[in-house]
Amino acid sequence: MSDIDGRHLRLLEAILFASAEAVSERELAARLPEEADLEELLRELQAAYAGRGVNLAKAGRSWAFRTAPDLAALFTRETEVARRLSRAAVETLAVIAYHQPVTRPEIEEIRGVGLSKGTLDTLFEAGWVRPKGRRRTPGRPVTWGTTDEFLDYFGLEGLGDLPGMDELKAAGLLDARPALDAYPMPGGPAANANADAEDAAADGDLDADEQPEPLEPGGDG
Amino acid sequence: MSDIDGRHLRLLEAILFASAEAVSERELAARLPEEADLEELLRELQAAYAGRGVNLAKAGRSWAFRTAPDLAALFTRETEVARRLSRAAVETLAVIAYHQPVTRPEIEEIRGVGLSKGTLDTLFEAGWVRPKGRRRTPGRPVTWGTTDEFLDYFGLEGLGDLPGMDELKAAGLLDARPALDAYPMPGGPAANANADAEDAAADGDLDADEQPEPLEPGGDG
Amino acid sequence: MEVGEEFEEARLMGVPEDSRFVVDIEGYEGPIDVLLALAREQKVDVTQISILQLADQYLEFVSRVRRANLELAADYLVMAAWLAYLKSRLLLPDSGAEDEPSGEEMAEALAFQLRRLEAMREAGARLMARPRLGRDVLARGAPERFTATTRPVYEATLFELLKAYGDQRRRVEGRTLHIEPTEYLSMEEALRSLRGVLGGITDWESLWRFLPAGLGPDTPSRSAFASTFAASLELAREGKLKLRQDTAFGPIYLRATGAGRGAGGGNDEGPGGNGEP
Repeated sequence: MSDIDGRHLRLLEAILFASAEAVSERELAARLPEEADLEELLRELQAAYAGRGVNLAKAGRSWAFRTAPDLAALFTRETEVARRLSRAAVETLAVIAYHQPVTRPEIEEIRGVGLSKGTLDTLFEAGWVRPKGRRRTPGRPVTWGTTDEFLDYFGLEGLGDLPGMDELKAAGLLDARPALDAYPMPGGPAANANADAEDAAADGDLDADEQPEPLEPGGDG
Repeated sequence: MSDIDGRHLRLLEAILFASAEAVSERELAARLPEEADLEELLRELQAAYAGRGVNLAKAGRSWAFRTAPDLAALFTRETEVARRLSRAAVETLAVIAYHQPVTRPEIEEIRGVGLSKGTLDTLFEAGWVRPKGRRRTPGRPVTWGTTDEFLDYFGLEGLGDLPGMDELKAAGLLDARPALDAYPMPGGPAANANADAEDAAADGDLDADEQPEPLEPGGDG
Repeated sequence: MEVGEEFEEARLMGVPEDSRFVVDIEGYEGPIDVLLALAREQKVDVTQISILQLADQYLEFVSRVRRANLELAADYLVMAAWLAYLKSRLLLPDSGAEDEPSGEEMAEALAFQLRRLEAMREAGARLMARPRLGRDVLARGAPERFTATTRPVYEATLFELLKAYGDQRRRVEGRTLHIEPTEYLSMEEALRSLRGVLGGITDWESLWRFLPAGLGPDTPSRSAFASTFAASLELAREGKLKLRQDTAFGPIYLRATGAGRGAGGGNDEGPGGNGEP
């Protein structure tokens, strides 16, 4: 505590307080003097606000001041209409959150039905999901994952805090195990969806390190 | 201090934090439980925030949290006006991202409208595009491409992460018209850009000083 | 985006508790959804369901829908066929075929699929039950920006970027649209292609090996399957080849009858458009 520069702490507090949206650590670092120890400052600030009416909340690699969740009941008057999501959208969001990074065919395979047009669009526009990278499988399909905004919206510190994550993992329900259509089903909504899934999911993370060819973009080396 | 109800203080703090405008004492009183001692609570809260990065400021008979005045100077990067990109600019940026390296006339051809003067300037000023080289065609026109800042800002690991046309369509970002991207553009650089895109971008490195063979393979022989 | 709400209401009607089953397939998102609903009827705990019983329930569901003369999407029928097949695999002793999964494996795959989907539904519900920003948890109401100097910072989101590109491509394409013929494999083409190779088929070979080569990448494979299958039926009718299928939904084999080759080339007596030059 003694090694914390009070001016840095005040500045950090002001920056975070001034913003309605969660601010990424990258951006915070850029706004603080170089010598500031961001990690330590954030920890300190979070502790200072613990138990108050306003808390410093972490969402992935972003931070924001938010009213304390337990005060929710007292705020009914301020409440804006929460976004209503269709059942398909909620389910799709859950699949992306728990299975990310996940490709569109994989989402369809898990849900057992094709993804109707606006569903991903809606989630993307809401800022909750985004393309994360590409699978190193034939066709190099785009994978989808959730954003810090998603975490912020649902008050999650990280993906590990997703409700039931541990049990689901333990029960093997998040495995990229092929289900139905690995077996000879003539056709079916997602008959070919699974073709890539197996090794695809094996490599797990988005292939951040290698991303050559844009499919369309005519980058012409 | 001992006669202050912590719950009242938390609620007051949260209300002031979440309000879009300064809140009058009358309204605050209405929103707090009847037994709350507003005057005392405000005094307490103001004291708690004195000297911090954020202060509780009184204006007339209304109250609001405000960033500490002395920090204004430290917000150097905040002293910027956020501005939304114009539609033309967003579109131009997208065309550059997908078709780079691309010349100005090519951008105009792809978009089907002339590029107004300030548009490229704006994108350049924002640090998202930059000249990449010159075409070896008559007039040696400058080609444009995106910068690392562009990738950084949009959270892309690389150009390869930009979803392809088919994926845009799948996400509902393109019309349902079948095989939209299969329709060749009539002549013009864009057509080639598209056709070549796949292997074209394979080597991904757009930074060579002199961008050699651009969109039209053998464009002018 | 709100479509799902309507679905939900209809759905409740589709899973009644009494025997007067209100058949309303509109309420379901697809066969898997029906299966999950049936499984829930059977047991609260989806891990405990009997797949055999579930198959029966599904087949019963499908027959009720058809009795009510409601149209069923192909997916539902495909699932019915698959479940009938699964049922036979579960009831009959294992055929011992190496490369095919056993009935138990198939049943387990289905059970897994149902459990996983159920888990995702629950997860979605739990997610939506969390305190949410803007409803239960509030952000700073008066974000502050400092406007002392006016260096503009441009803002755009990835969504806007991609949307803009999609929009403008559509606009431009729309103006210079060239409609290209839909790529599909016509019956005539399939006949021609099958006649061409007919002479060479001296032993039983899987029909699917004779899908014409060189189809464009966009040719729907179903179209190719359907046309080739129909063409094989036509040629069988003409006595030029024999077809064989050992099990329901099993692979289809074909073989040329003795005289196959001679008729191959110019014989255009087939019905339909074969007369087209």
